[in-house]
Amino acid sequence: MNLGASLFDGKSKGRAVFLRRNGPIIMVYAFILLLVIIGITQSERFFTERNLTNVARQSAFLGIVALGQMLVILTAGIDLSVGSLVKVSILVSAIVMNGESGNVLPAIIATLGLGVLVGLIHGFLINELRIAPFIVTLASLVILRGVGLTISSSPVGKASREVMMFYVQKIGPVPVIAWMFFVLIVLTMLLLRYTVFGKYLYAVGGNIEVARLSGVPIKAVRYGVYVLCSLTAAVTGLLWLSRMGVGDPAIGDGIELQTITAVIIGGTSLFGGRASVLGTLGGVLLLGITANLLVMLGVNQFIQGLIQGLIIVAAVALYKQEGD
Amino acid sequence: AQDDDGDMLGFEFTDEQIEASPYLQSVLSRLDETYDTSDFAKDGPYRIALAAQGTSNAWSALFDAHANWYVEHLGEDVVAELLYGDAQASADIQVPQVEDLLAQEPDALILVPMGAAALSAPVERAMMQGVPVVLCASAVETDNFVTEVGTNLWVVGASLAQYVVDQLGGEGNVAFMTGIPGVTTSDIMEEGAQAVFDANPGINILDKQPGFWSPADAKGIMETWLVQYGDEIDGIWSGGAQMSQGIISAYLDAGLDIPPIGGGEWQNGFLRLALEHDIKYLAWQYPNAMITMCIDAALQILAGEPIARFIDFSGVIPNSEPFTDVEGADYFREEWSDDVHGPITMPDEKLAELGFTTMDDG
Amino acid sequence: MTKAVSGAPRRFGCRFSLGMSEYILEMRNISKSFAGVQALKEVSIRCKPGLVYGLVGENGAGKSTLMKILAGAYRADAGEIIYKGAIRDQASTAEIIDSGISIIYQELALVRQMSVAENIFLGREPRKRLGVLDLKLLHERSSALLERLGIELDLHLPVSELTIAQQQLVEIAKALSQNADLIVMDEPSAILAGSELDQLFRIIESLKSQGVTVIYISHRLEEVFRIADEVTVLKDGELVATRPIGELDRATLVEFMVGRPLDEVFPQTEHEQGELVLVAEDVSTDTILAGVSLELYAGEILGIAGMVGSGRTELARALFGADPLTGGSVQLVARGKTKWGSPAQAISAGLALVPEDRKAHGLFTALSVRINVTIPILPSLTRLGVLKRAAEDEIVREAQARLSIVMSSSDQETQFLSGGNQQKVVLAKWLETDPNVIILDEPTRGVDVGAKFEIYKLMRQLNDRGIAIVMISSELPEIIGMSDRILVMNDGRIAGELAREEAGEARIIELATMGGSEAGQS
Amino acid sequence: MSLTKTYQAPIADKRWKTRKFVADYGVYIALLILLLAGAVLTPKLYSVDTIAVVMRQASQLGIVAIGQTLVLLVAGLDLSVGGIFIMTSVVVAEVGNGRDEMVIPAIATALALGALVGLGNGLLVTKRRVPPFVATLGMLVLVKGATQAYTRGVPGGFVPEVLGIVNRSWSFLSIPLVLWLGLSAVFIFILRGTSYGRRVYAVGSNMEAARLSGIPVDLIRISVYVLGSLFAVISGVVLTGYVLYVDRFIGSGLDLDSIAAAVVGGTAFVGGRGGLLGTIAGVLIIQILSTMVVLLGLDVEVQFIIKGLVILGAVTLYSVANVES
Ligand SMILES: Nc1ncnc2c1ncn2[C@@H]1O[C@H](COP(=O)(O)OP(=O)(O)OP(=O)(O)O)[C@@H](O)[C@H]1O
Ligand SMILES: Nc1ncnc2c1ncn2[C@@H]1O[C@H](COP(=O)(O)OP(=O)(O)OP(=O)(O)O)[C@@H](O)[C@H]1O
Ligand SMILES: [Mg+2]
Ligand SMILES: [Mg+2]
Repeated sequence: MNLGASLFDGKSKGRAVFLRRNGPIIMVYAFILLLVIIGITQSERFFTERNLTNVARQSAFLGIVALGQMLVILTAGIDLSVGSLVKVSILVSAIVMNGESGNVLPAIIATLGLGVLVGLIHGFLINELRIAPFIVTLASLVILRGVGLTISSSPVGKASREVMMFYVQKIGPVPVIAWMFFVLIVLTMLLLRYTVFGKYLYAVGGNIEVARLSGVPIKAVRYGVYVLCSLTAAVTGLLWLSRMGVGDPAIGDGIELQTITAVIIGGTSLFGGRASVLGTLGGVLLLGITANLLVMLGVNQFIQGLIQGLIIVAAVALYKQEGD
Repeated sequence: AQDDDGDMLGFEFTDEQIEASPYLQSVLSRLDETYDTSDFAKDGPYRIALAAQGTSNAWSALFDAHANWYVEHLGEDVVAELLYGDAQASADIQVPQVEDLLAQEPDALILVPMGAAALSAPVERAMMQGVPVVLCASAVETDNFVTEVGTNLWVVGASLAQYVVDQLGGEGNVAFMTGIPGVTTSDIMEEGAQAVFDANPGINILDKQPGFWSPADAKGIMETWLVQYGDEIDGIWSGGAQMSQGIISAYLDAGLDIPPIGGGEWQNGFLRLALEHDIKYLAWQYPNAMITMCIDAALQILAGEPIARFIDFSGVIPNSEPFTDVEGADYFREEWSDDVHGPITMPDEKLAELGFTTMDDG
Repeated sequence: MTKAVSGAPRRFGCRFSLGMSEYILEMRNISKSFAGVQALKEVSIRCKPGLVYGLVGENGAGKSTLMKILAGAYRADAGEIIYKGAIRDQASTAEIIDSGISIIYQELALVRQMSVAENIFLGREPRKRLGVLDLKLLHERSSALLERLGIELDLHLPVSELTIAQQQLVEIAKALSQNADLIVMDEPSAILAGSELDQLFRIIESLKSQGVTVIYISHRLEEVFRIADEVTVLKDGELVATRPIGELDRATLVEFMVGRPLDEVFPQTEHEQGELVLVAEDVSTDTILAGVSLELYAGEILGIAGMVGSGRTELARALFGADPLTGGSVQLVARGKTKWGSPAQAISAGLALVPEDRKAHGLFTALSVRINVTIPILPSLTRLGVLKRAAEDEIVREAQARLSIVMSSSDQETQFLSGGNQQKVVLAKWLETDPNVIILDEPTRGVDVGAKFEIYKLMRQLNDRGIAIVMISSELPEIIGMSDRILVMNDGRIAGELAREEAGEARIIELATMGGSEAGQS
Repeated sequence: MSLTKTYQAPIADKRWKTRKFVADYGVYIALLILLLAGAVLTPKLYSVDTIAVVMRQASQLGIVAIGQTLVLLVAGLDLSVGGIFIMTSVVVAEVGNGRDEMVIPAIATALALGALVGLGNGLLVTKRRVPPFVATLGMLVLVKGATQAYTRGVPGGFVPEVLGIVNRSWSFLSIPLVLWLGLSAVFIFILRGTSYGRRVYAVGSNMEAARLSGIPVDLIRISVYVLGSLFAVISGVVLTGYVLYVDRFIGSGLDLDSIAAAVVGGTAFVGGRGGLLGTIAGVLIIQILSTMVVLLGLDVEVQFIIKGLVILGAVTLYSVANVES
């Protein structure tokens, strides 16, 4: 007799699985659609090219870090330090660049190098000292904030002319920064779907012990993913420099919470092993469009916080999450 | 008693001090500059964007209330629409918000910058887009804006320090509590104060810590200072009224005599405490009513009239000069709730409507 | 070593060219202790290529630990491992897999969120340049492998969607995919039944004929006699004996394991059929159960047999209120309490469920034995919510004695107990609730012979007290030996009921495996 | 056949004993080291006045950390406490409005609202299965937003003077300290000696097993979130009395500090492990550190860095002690 004779038919389950896994994403995009409809009907300036490109560019600032955050969360980790790292990256890049075109490359290298370093330190503490990612990056959040203040408590450095222009450059009607975000989205999808590293992220997040016993190089995977996440923060620091022209330590606090919110709204599980790039994009857009609409519609300032809170709670609560 | 402290801009700078402070240079140079606004001239009614600090505390709530009241007061044929951005006191939120506001193509932008550097580029982009920018209450790094309405914060910090020095007769120990490190307003006041203390060798700064403009943080630090230095502290410099409240509270708990405080504001709660406990202080002012001047400035620009590049509210808004405990009682208003910052230029009913007076519930 | 993933299905006979030793593996004087417990004390074993080695011993004897040391999952405190003629230094699990050792762990080792194919080749994915996956090759290889093993599964399905038994099959496929020279199987049969088991043995035979060494751990001694060439017995972390299978009979082997002779007869009690206690009518759930009806009488054991995935566990959970019913009802006749919708209500109505997956559903692994045992009866141990410590101590002591739980103290965390002892803790916990209906889902899974017969006796003692027992088991001898009546499940339905007298392995398997249309009519 | 059998005697293993010792008492060792360092660097730390101040300030963190520990024990997390502080301070001022006799109603109102927030957290986490991190983060934004919408940015009223009592010390004793230690003692007992405590640990350790054992899992989790919020309200009341003023930024930072204190004290993120004795030490470490920074006149940025390093250091102790498992 065949071993499989008594097994249920796997195919029919496929559709249920699809719905279960993609429910949050469908929900988020439905939500976004609703907001867009509200925007179009209630404000004549919402659906203009100008505002849409504006929203697209703004989304990149949250979105790029959210992609890094999503990868870390996929491995059942978390990175609370991204906000502070964005802050330090802005300062470092501004100081190194110091307004000179010739310093752009050194500044980029220094900033990305900083990202790599911070990621490696996270990896080290998590891998070698076996400290929970939450704690490692919580400590790192506090320490990097201190480092930022030590570097400078007031605005320093300066972006070069080209870097400042980069912010407003467009390819077609779309800002370069939005293109960058788009390219990173595609790359992340490819990474998750078609590379061994991507699969290892799932394995480590799904069951780290099993991954270890199966010979997955879990340390390397975790070093890698924390470096990637810190790199997205460093890149965002550079983008902020281009946005502001100077290094201002006032920027960066709270980004970690926003990215985590966006990632979770998008259906990625905080328990690890499950992630969705499109979902994360949806989460980012939902937060971005909400903020944009609050300004566009001139919503009474006193209830803005309430509305934001309601939207976040509704977004995470409407779809019953799969518990572990 | 300190009549010479009354007029802040009468503060004497040394050349070195000016040289050391880009802020001072910028303010002093802009004082006698005017901006040719003819490019911005257009017919009303106007759509004006206001990127405000937002509903983060009573000061900014009253700021917004003044703005709304004043726009209403001017009428729809002057300002057709006031586009509003609530930055929740955060530069991170404000930068994209300014972008959102500019996407609506307003006729002018009034900005209460939440970070001098962070908002510089957005300000430049607004100007590039042809939207004139009025900075309200604080400055940005770039010079590319039309005008700033505010006061010389360096001088504010310096005057408060000078008050402490004078009270101590030039000799004694000072505890130095700054606001939030990295926030421009706080940093510049600190810079001015430090310059004065540096110029007085008899002054010994015991310790300098940030109180984060929070009564709780200020009180926590003051408590520790008190157990460490006790009555060695001869004078206190404080960067804000909320912190002064925390400081006073720590003294009251410890049962020690309160030394003179350079630092307070026309904030009703602070005045109440100070009056009750007979505290010597110098208060500076940062009236939220200055938004009316900012709106006036925007209208002046849109009318194409030349405008001064630095507009000091001190003396323009009634009762907005610094004052000391000697006049304190004249400023205190029994019916206001604790967190009202004076002076108020809108009608009393408005204030009551917003729940800022406590007359009805006794 | 070449990378394990080479295109060829197996690499045969390329090994002993070194000619250094006739043993492919020698583990010498291995010692290991955990959290203050000495799990292994100077244990030595040797294995030749192409033979099957049985490794047996009571729960907690150290079998799994020894194998985990071999697989690199644990590091030994002392001793050395000589593999293929060379002393093996500390190596990573990946290196050990590459060197030709693969292991099927006692606890399933799969990533639930990943697909069947991804799990099989986890850590050894076929890849193109730059770390890009070769998805085509991955699926080709996995489907070839599953086909060869006669397993029919959707390769793209996440493992979480499979039953435990199906997962075990994936686990076996994964171990075989590594083309190992030495395969360790730690209780692979615990959740396999009937023909699946035969299939497993066929696989082992073929491995053996290909010169692969197999180390086989099981508590089912008949399996050991069936396939092992040599048997090693561990007891309390020490080696008791290593004997060729020919020199052993069951009684001697059991004596080695338990340390004394053991009478292995299923305990029986004679009794009349008691009163009707529980009636289930047309019970259906949204997974697999479709109209199951049964009656349960006081003092009897109702055995439930069936193939993997036939819905036995689902039935147990449905009876216990752990899963919502989509149709039908479960009623308890005796206590007047007729319906319940949650385990809490079921428990207060007098039901108990000893679940199949003890790690996920039975134990609080991070908590002490004490807390585990007393958790369902806290209200009776408290006055105004405050615990009566002495009463609790007494209960834990009694439970330990009654089930011979091996532990260092009642405050030991249950994660540090061996599998069998963990099972006893779960049993102890449910016995404390003094139920009148106990549902036992695979109660002796992973339990050693000695303890197994203790559990059987216990079941009969419970019967004598009038307690009705539902026993789900994949071990046919156990089902036949213990049940008063047997229900055979097939595809979420009852395929037939057999009285003890008419039950035989062949009849049960027939009912369990016949096509869906015939099911439910016999 | 006899059912009894000789039990395997635990064989003492020195290495393991040291590890267990470190895991169990690490945080107290760390505290001791800090106190010794304090004796050398900042002897002022040992004056009765300083102790009184440190203890009063520690209580603000300590009380909310009790709730945070409970929530962590059921594998949860509560980020909403920051919002609750603000809400509490507003409610105390609005309801109390400077009238001492209204203090009790004011606190009662705050407690009721706090319980509601906790209920919201609990329902999101249990009924909608939202991960606690996000559920409580959402509630944080919501509570802040609601407070703002209610006050229209302007909290009215005054904090009743009588609340200033929290600032009084009798030698080193004060009301917040007594509250903190008293509540800690009560909850240490509840966790160890009552069925509720057992259930909290059981739920944190394995939710499905707990459900199958008849524990009302959702109820326990919801109750823990409610308790967490109630403790945040009590901390909020103490803080409000501390500043005697409605402050929008009241207690900022205490939310993360409360998590840090619990974790430094040995309560695990995965739930089911740890307890309040460790949290007390964790709170003291954090508070003494920040006091020492001021006593030493160090810059605030140094304080950030030191705090981060101490968290890492303490947690490393546990992880090193637990390498094997
Ligand atoms: N990770 C661990 N931490 C602490 N103790 C452990 C650990 N793993 C095993 N032990 C202890 O080591 C001893 C041997 O356990 P092991 O799992 O090897 O037994 P086993 O022979 O496989 O038993 P079973 O037949 O029940 O699976 C037991 O006493 C167990 O409590
Ligand atoms: N059509 C189906 N839809 C969803 N799940 C199914 C379906 N068919 C089977 N299953 C899964 O199969 C399992 C039912 O088999 P169950 O595990 O109860 O069988 P069993 O007879 O107890 O076998 P064993 O305990 O040996 O695994 C359930 O866990 C369920 O998840
Ligand atoms: Mg085992
Ligand atoms: Mg089953």
